[in-house]
Amino acid sequence: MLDHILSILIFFPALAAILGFIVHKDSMRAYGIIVATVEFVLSLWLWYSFDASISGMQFMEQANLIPAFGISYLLGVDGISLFIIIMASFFTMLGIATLTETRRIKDLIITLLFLQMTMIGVFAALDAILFYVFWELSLVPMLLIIGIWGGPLRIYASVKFFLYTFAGSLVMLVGMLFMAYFYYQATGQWSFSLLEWYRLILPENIQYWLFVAFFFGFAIKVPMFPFHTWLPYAHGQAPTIGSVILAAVLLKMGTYAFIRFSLPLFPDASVFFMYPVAILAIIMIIYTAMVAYAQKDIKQVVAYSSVSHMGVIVLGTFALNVEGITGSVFLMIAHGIVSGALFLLVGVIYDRRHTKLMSEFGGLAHVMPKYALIFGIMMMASVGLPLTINFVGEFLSLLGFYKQSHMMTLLAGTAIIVGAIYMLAAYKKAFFGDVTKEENKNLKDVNKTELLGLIPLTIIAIWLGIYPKPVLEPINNSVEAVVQLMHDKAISPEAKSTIPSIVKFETQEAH
Amino acid sequence: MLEAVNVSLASLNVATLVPMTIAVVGALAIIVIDLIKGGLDKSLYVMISMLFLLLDLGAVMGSAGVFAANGTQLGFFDVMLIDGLAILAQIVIVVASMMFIPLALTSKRFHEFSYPEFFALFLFMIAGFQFMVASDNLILIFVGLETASLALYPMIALHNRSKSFEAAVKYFTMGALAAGLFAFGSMVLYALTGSVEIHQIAAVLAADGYANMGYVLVGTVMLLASFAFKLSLVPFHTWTPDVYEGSSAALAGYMSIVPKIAGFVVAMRLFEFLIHSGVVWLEVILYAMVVITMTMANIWAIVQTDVKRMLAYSSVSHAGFVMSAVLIGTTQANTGLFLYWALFSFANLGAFTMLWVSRQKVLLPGQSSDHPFEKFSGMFQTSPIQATLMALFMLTLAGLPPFALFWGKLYLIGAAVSGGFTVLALIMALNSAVAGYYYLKLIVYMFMKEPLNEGQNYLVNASTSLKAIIGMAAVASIFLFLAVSPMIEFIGGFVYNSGY
Amino acid sequence: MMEITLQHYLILSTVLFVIGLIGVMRRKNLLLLFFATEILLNAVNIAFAAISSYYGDMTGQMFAFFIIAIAASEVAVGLGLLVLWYKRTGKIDLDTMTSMKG
Amino acid sequence: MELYLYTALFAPIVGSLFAALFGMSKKNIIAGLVPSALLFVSWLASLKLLIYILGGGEEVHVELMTWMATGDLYVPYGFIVDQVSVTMMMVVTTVSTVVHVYSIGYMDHDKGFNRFFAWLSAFVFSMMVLVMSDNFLGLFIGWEGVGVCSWGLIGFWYHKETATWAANEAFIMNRIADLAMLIGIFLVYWNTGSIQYHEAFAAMPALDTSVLTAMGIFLFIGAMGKSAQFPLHTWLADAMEGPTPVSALIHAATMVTAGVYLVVRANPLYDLIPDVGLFIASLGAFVAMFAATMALVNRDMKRIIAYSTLSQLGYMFVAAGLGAYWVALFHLMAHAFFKALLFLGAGNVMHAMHDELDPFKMGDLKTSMKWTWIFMTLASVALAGIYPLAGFFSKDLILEVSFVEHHYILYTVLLLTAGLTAFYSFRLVALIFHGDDRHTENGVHPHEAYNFMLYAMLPLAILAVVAGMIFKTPYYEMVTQVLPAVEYHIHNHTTFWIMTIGTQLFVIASIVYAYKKYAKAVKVDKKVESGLLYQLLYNQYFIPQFYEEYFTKTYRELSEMMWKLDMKVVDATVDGVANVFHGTGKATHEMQNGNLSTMLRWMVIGTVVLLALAAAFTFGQSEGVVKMLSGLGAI
Repeated sequence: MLDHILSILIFFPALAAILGFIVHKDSMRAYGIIVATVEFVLSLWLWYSFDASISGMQFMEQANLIPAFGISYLLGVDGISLFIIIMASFFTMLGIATLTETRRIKDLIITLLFLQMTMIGVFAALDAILFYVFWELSLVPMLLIIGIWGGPLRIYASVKFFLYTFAGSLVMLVGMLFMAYFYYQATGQWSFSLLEWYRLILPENIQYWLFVAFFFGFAIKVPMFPFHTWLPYAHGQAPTIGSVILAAVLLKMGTYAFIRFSLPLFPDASVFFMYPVAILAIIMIIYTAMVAYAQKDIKQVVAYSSVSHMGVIVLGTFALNVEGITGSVFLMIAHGIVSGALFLLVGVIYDRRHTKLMSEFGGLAHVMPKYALIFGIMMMASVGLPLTINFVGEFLSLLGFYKQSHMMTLLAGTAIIVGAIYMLAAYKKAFFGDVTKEENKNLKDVNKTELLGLIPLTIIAIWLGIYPKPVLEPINNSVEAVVQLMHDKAISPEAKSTIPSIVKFETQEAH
Repeated sequence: MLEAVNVSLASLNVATLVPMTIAVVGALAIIVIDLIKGGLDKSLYVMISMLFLLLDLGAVMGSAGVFAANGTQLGFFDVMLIDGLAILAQIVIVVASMMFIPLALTSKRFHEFSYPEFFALFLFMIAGFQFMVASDNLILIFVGLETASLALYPMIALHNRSKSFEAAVKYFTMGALAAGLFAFGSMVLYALTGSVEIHQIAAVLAADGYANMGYVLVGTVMLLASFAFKLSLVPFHTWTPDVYEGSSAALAGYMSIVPKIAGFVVAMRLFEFLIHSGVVWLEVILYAMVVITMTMANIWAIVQTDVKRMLAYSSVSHAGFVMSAVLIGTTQANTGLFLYWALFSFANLGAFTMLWVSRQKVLLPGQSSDHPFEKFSGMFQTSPIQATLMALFMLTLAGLPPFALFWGKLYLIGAAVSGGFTVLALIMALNSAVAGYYYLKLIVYMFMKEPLNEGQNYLVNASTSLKAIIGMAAVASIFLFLAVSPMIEFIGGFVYNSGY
Repeated sequence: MMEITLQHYLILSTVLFVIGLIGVMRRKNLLLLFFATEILLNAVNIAFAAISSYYGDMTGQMFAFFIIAIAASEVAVGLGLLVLWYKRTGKIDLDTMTSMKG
Repeated sequence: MELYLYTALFAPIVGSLFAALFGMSKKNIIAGLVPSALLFVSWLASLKLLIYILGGGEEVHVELMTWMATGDLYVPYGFIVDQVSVTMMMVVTTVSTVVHVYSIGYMDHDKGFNRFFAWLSAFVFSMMVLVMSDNFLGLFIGWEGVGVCSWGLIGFWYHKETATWAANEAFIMNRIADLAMLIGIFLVYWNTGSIQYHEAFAAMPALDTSVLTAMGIFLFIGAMGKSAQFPLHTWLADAMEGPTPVSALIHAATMVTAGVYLVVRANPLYDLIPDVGLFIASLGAFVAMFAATMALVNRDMKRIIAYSTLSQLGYMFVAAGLGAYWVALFHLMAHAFFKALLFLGAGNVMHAMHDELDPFKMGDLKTSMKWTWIFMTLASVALAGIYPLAGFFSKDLILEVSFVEHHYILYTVLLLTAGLTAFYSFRLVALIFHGDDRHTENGVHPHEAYNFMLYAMLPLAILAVVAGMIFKTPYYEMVTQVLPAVEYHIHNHTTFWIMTIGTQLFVIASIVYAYKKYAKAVKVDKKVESGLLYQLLYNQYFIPQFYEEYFTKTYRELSEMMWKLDMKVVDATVDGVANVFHGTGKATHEMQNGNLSTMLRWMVIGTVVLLALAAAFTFGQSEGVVKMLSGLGAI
């Protein structure tokens, strides 16, 4: 069974979703929870069976899909994707368990299970086209989640989300086709297998063009400035569950893809574009943090803060050294946990008051102390307090990039300042002060269902902040392999010197 | 006095004619049956047509076997040309027709299907298309084209609504103009080369090194205009939305597939040799036409208010997309053309059939056309399965992976990439995004809006056979990716062995 | 007296064809529009016949015959549609035929 | 010894978590007692370690577990107890134990009692992490931890707008400095390859001076934020919004001295870059003077003490900057005791006066609050540096250091500041405890604090008296094993005595002046108060206003602008692209007007255009076109 665990992880939710059509709608939630829990346990099993000391791919599966065009069903996980997969199944479980939506709940759960399939597929796929299939397919359930269960502007938001990311990924698709074509030219064989592509060393100018093509797809997904404007709408209109999964998992597809595709395929281009990308990342960090500060809707604050943090992730990725990339992968998980939790928290108050405007609140700490506490912990995690999960990632990302540029890191580092500004300001507006609004005087504190979702997240946020090793170590091993691959593949001396060679691997070669 | 010519039956290679003959015989049989005993039920004719189509398909497959073994077959004084393209196109034509004909078995009674002539015309039309693709001779192509077209016009008109008449008249008149242009173009090429066989023309032109480039271009322009009409390339596309709107959804779906594949094959035969011989002008013009057709049709589709018209523009856009294969002209591109069209036919037929099953006899109050978007408002809540299927077809048409059409797109854009058409590849890709908008629009209506009119029945016209067709199309849309590889190999082999 | 060469036939054919085209563009009466399309085809017929004779090749004439046959069928179908349309609306004016657009 | 180390370190967090269990329920005395007891345990453990170290024991160094390890980076949870950290541990645990016990009384009627202790003990834990870590990042954990606890405690009364505002201000200002600190850490890592103290410091002498300078500056900027040095000083005065025990513990004794501790800890680095040291010293002297001047005229009891803290921090930085690390640390310790005492006394006064902070509305409290009066006077004497109290031994030493090091300007500034210090301290004491009764008219009837609170203060009072005298020699001997052992003696005996006695006289004169001016009836001199200088000092040199006007407001407006930009430009562009398609469609779909004539014309026009293009192609030379198309990849 372990040989096919990835396939099982991918298709079990989809199968369950299809069978779910038969389940009665009153029992649907229980069904969803059971399915998602089984899936989560399976993903934990994956972790348990995962050999952290191996840097390469594990649990590989291969089957020919379209051999005539070199497309295969190729799966595998390494330290980079493992935890994102676990996180995807974790959040789906949590999301279904804490669901407060009552309208068309059966459809919602089925949609979520399909979404889960696509999410896990993206992170497990090692064939570019397979990756693309899941990548695109993930748009549909999300479109429906936003479009059906969203707010007043839901149609606009969902269509914008869909078309924007769709357009970007089509450019990426052309890039993939080029990549396959170059592979064809080099070897006389079509192949979309990433592992095959890794062996291809492309001339620099081609790398540049392909890097740009892939960049469009990824940057829109991340979303990087200036392609980020779909995100506030999507978050603003999406139901809680949608925002949670969008922020926690879907955005990670972009940054993950940078590490999976852009860096190892185009090492020279990555070095060449390091500064431009870093500049975009820095703009993302500061600019969106400022925009977040100007927001009146607390969900928008969290949404823009998401963009801002994704900037740090991108920056860490383009540090092109082990510290930075490991940090960025870790931060992906950290950001998933924290922003997921923040969106859940926003959902809690939205369920009670059906508004997300901060001016409607104030003094919530008096009436909802537990809520305020959890929100406070998550806020502190979000601003990167040491011993919370975000700090490890942010620190490593910035540390990594500092090797490349002092000034830019200094600018990017303002993330910790501007992040604190909007978060604290928002917290102050919503939680501190006196309770002024009559409606807020009798608000119920978080209930058991909500705690069920929030407490595990809080525990993870602190646990992995204090002891990140179980996650950091596998990531580190895989990232070292990626960096070494980049170093070996780099053509220009500049790139060779920018991307470090890992000592460990050098000694192995010597023997 | 002409000498008596002795022609041995073997040299005629009658086998090349068998598929078309079967279709013609089928048509005649239907007429004869009607003569003997009128008033028979339409299901009889449907099944007879089906039978003959099956025979037809068998014959095509037979010639496919011959082709695979012996290569291109010529027949009837070299007028018939059974090469890979002809076989592939015939397969698409016949299979698509087989999927169309059961659509006549609606639960509501529609005027046209009660006439046996309809089915006769249908089979004649198929024979016409088959002739069109199975020849290298401009005369036969012209005859085939006109046979098919002249059968098609009455079929549209038989729908018996004023819009249908209008559509038929428009189509007919423009078709007549196109016929004139085709004839003129053939005449110019004939004047230049003294031959009406495409390979002969190519050989003669190549021999004198395209000395009369100006005249070659005049001929090319005329032929191009004529085929642009058939393939609905902008600005020769204006008939498409009107004709689709005027005809029944089923027929519209059919028209978006079969006549075009016939057109593509002829376009490939005619234009690719020109492009490969360095007629830069044609390449430029085709490039522009492809881009304009794809883009503008998409843009116009965005602003449509009727689903069928939207689908009409979308099929124009798809045609533009596929026309790029002719422009690129590599084996991969030509393979992609057939692959794309085969995959497209399932999704498109599925979508049109979905419209067809929801088609009322009379317009609902407040509706100006048969299938306005509002009609589908909130469809998911009243009939979830139909809505899901419709959404599936929309997503397939939008080229969303892993649904069938995506693989065609992938392969064709891949062909553009390997053909060196970088910018074209990008334009093709981005057009998919634009197209995404209007396909989504229907999904938005179905899933995200509240139902407008209570009791809107989306299955008013459904019958087992219609459902079966939809199911087939849906299954094909989802699972056809499994067959893509064999298809590529099969098509690729045929295309390559035909020298394209 | 000037000898009539292939050139002249071709020019005549082209002129006729252009007349046909103009007719197609200008005519608002459906019946006259059909005439114009017939002119198109017959213009081509002249050329085919002339070229055929010039090359001493029968193909052109064959083509011309086929065109004649097709033109005849076209007329049959076209007039049929025309009659139907006339029966329905009582008009054969093109401008009344605009129920579908956009 | 490891057991003691862990006990000292983790006892506070256990107390914090224990109190947090009661965080949302009603006041429970247990929630105060247990953390206090645990802190006492922590104090005992620290004491044990101190005795061990004093007895010549090896430094205790432990690694609990790995925190982060990736690439070449290896960060453990490593803790070290050496001469420097044990000093800090003693200071921290002593003051915090006292403050905890005191708070049981002080927070008696507050409904956030339990929460208070959770925060307070958490703070102590963070502070212990800060001083005990064996690497920069561990220090940073504590650094941020104290920041967040400070945020929670300043904003403890979160219903007050000013409190929450001050909390956020403190946090954000500290964050600005923390960024520099992080950059400093990055520099250390990438240049020395480690962030462990001993490895990093060992590698530093081999490094380029410019790199070291950058390191030193960035780390110091970090220290500036925590220690509220100019220009990041405004938060400290505003932080007085928090409960007074918090001010005593965090904003006087411990957290604000973390910056000094950092410089002391990084002494191997700063020894290599004397220029930066001089800058630190100069800034310190400036802040000493600058803060003292603001304290002169302020009318808020707690703010006056806060400014005095600021001023004393300046002294410490002078010492640290001049390389007299042990002196800086010594003053840090002495200052912690008497300043905490002063704050706690102020807390008693506040309680008695129903949270009145303006000393001009008090007066003559010595009758009703005798012990508080004695304690505060003692603390003020110690602060003023009168022999033989603690301040004399530590503060005057700093004056000597600057003299011996030939920085006479610094010396002069510090001497003047000493006078100012004495003046404002006794201005406060005189206003509160002497003179007319100005509070009864406001309906306030003061009473002394609980006895156990006074007992709690007693150790501090004793320490404020004896710390200098008794501890100096053993401390010196202990701490100079790791810190540079420089004795600062003025070799000329005459000069020494003139200076010492002169300073004492100058200070006493200031005290007398303050008493004369404020111990009797308070006269308000309108002319002075409307003067420019007074206004300048009273408004804190208009710096808070300046910050509000030019930073806070600008940032807010800029943010609003960015939002508009985001919506009106970035997003509008995206929508614009979509609208181009939609608009084109709307504008051109009428080309299909349904009229057959038009359709036919389109066809004919299309053909004619194609013919025209063909003609153009044939006749015109089309090389340009070819070129253009090859660009498109068409050829």
